[in-house]
Amino acid sequence: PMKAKTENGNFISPLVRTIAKAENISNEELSSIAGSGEAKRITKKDILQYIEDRKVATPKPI
Amino acid sequence: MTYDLIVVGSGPGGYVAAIRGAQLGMNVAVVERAELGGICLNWGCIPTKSLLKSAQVFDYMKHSADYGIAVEGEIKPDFEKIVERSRGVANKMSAGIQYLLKKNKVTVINGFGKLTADKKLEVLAEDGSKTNYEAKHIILATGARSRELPNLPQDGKTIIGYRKALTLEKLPKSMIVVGSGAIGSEFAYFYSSLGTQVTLVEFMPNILPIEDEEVSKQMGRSFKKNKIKVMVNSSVESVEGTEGDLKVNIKNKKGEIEVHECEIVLSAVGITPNTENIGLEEAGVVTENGRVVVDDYFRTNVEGVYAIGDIVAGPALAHVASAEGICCVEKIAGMHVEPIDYTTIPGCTYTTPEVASMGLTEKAAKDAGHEIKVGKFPFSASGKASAAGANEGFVKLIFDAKYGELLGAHMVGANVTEMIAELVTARKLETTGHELIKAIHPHPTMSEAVMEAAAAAYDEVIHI
Amino acid sequence: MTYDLIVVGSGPGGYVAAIRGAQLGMNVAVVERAELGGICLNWGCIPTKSLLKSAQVFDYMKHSADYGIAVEGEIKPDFEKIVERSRGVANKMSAGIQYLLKKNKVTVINGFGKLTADKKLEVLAEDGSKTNYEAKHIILATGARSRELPNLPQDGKTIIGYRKALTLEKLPKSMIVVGSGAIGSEFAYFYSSLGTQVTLVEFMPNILPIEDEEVSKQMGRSFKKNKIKVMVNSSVESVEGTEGDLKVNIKNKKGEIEVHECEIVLSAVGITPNTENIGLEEAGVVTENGRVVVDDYFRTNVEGVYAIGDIVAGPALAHVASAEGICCVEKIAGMHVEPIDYTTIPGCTYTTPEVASMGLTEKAAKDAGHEIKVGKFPFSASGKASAAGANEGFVKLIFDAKYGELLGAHMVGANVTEMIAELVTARKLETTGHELIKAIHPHPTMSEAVMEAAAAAYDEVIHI
Ligand SMILES: Cc1cc2nc3c(=O)[nH]c(=O)nc-3n(C[C@H](O)[C@H](O)[C@H](O)COP(=O)(O)OP(=O)(O)OC[C@H]3O[C@@H](n4cnc5c(N)ncnc54)[C@H](O)[C@@H]3O)c2cc1C
Ligand SMILES: Cc1cc2nc3c(=O)[nH]c(=O)nc-3n(C[C@H](O)[C@H](O)[C@H](O)COP(=O)(O)OP(=O)(O)OC[C@H]3O[C@@H](n4cnc5c(N)ncnc54)[C@H](O)[C@@H]3O)c2cc1C
Repeated sequence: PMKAKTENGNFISPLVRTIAKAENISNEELSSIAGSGEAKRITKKDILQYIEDRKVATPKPI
Repeated sequence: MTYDLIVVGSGPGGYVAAIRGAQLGMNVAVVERAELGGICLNWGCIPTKSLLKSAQVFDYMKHSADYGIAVEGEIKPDFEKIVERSRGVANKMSAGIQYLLKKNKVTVINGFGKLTADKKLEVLAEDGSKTNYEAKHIILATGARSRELPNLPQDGKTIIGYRKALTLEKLPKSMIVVGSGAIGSEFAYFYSSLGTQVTLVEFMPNILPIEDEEVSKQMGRSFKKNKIKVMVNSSVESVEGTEGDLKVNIKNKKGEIEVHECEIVLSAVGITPNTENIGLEEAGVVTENGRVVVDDYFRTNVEGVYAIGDIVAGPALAHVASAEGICCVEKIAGMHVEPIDYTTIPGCTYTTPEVASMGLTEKAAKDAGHEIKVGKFPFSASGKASAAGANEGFVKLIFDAKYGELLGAHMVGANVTEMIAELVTARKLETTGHELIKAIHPHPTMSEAVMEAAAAAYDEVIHI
Repeated sequence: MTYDLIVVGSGPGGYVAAIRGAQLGMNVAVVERAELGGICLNWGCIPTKSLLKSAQVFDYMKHSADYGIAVEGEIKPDFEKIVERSRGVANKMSAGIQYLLKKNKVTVINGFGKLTADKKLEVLAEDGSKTNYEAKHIILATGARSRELPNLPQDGKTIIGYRKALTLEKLPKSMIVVGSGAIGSEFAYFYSSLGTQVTLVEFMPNILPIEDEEVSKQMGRSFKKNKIKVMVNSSVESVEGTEGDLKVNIKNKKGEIEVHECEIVLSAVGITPNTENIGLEEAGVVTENGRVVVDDYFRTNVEGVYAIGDIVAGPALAHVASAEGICCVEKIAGMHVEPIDYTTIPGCTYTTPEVASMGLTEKAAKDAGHEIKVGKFPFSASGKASAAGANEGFVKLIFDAKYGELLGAHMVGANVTEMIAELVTARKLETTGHELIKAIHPHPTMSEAVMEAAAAAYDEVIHI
């Protein structure tokens, strides 16, 4: 199960945790997200942005 | 004189910004033309809640036999004393602000503040003298006043606004309240509870029209039980007659004109921001729809000039004004500041039963395209509510079906204005439904209904 | 008969476990020897809160002049009616449990349940007949009863326990309450409020001894103001005399014996788990200090046998029993279950003012080696408290200095039993001080004191 902290020690809210699980984002990936919240907390906004960026970075093969 | 920060207006926006500024090491002045503490402390939140407390105590007394307490003889609300108490509480709070400002070494400048073309602040004192002040940063926090409709001109005798409604000399026999927002509803409940025959007229299809429809409907029923006559889809067209003997023409929901008689009309149709004569034009500050335009950190288009509270867009609430003041000042001080998330702002109506809410209504959530899960728990199923004899109302929670995000909370009942804080903090901490279900709420409390409502959304509710 | 799950005892542990089991598809029976709903609904949480509500209403009436309400003539609490109301509420709630169990298709078996050596359940009915039942899983939830000390034998007339204190025939003129935990304190307040001369005797140096010391001290002051005589560091040595005319020998804090006269003594010195004659020995279930030993998921050493609520270690509270029941059953059903975090459990005392707390006291936090930040906000500085005339008390929050973790919350005041839920949920969501400060609490409410207390811990408090 996912922990309440990323590997580099940043807090992940329950909502971010749920989104990560639903969208198959690993703990490793989470650690790479720059949190915009207090004390670099990863917020819903940050993870949704990450998912958006990921889509752009890996376009579906035609 | 030169300051780091001058705040114009000492309401919950202004005085809080000033104190926070002083805490952060700024040299701060506040300009105020009237009482310290603004509308909130003197003519708004605090004196109304004081009146409402008297009404609540009176309600308990009316029903004391239900609790096994007998009264021999009559129970009489003394309207003059109730108003006097309310004024006393307001004055005490205002004096408290004076103390806090002094303690934080904030200079208080009495007078009417106005921006000048060169971004100074000109203060017109009561004696007619004018003084110019300079500051690196000027925050405008001049608040708002009761909105006047052309057909409801407030003369303080036949048609009155909020202020007069707080200080009537005697209890009117009958009153028509126009507008059923939080303020109109609170006055309607207060006067009705003391014995005034109240008619509440609302233009929209439901009272408390910004609330979730189920909340509005419940309050409509509660008000009717409380002998308030509620007219929705209706509007007051005109008022005729003389003081104490008015004929009010109301267009009812069928579009017909009904003539209602009453002693006094309270116009509670919203507010008008105080943006006149404060030098916005001179300094070139941009407004839109009568409100000062600001960015996420309350900066206007003019560098060094900021605006917060009731004169900017957003809900006109004291806690919003204070939060905006703190956000604005912390940003000025160079701190890392997150913008205010307006989807977590709670709104309360301190009637009996109380109303409290945060975030999206069911309709708004659907309109915004969310697929939602809704959980509702009625206080009729709550042990504490039964023990307290307060079974009216419910907690309704709205979650996004996809990830379980808490989108909205809507409550009616005793103490819900204290209970909403849990949901505000929970949303701030990005809860999902799961954590609310698993947070062990104390038994027996009204707050258990929050846990149960969340459980209801996920088909895990125990007590219904 | 064979079930998936049999629950012995229908208190808040048992009936909740049964309903959750049924929701998860199990075929469930509950065995109960007395009233459905257990102590909590019939002889604990609910009837006490009902009595206390009457006392609160009476308190309002005593002070109604402060709120501008005049009463001509006498205000008389009708003790019989107050007790009758309390019984009515309890009976209604108990009937509600019957409805819920039926709705969830849970079988109710009346009688005394006992484990057998071969892990069946033998039920002894009132008519003396015995029936054996089988189940894959048996949860013991037999609860507890008032603890009897050798020198305070309860005869229901001179020395009484909780049950009798809920159903006295008439209001005693004087009462000595032994033990000042939540239950003793609630009864002391209730009887004192109605006019009984109450002496509260506590063995420890402070009343409400498990609370934070500042809470205990505040409650000591409040009780004295409320005319309760409080004796700490004292113990009742013996009781002499006859019904209605007792001489009670109390060893006071100097070690001297004082003789106090009173009509009745209430012994409120804790509880004794109901672990006798339920077949623990026969089935080989291990106990320790009179409580059944269980693991994180409430499994005893015997496979298929579980125990929850007042018969296991941990705080003897209804919401704990319910949470344990749900946790136990969800684990049985194979769900992913997090063990209960006992550091988030709230505890409440429903006196006036109320007390609510969660987590570590200041002393416990220090003793555990935490470096802490403490923030306190008094209700004397709260606008809502002033408007409500409820300025007594405070909110005190304890944070770990290192990462800002919320370690404890301690409150005294009106409505704090509703306010503690915010802190429970916040801790569950792993808040730090920062989020509590930035969560926009509605104005004017008592709950703003939570935000302010957090701000006080970080030197950002506005209103003191
Ligand atoms: C009857 C009533 C009940 C209410 N109840 C609640 C409630 O329960 N909860 C809630 O959140 N909100 C409530 N509100 C709304 C709340 O009062 C306002 O949202 C809040 O006061 C806005 O704060 P502010 O600082 O923007 O302005 P204000 O409180 O309006 O303060 C503005 C101050 O600026 C001063 N001022 C204006 N112009 C100048 C000038 N040019 N120079 C110097 N001084 C100036 C004014 O005299 C005033 O003191 C209520 C309002 C009313 C009318
Ligand atoms: C006066 C008083 C006030 C209280 N106030 C509060 C409060 O405000 N908040 C709070 O959280 N807690 C309060 N408590 C504590 C709370 O009541 C208990 O913690 C709670 O009831 C424990 O629940 P339980 O399910 O473990 O057991 P119980 O509620 O004790 O239920 C056990 C049930 O099992 C039945 N039983 C026992 N043995 C057998 C058997 N062998 N066969 C069949 N049936 C059996 C009993 O008849 C009983 O119905 C109060 C307690 C008292 C006495």
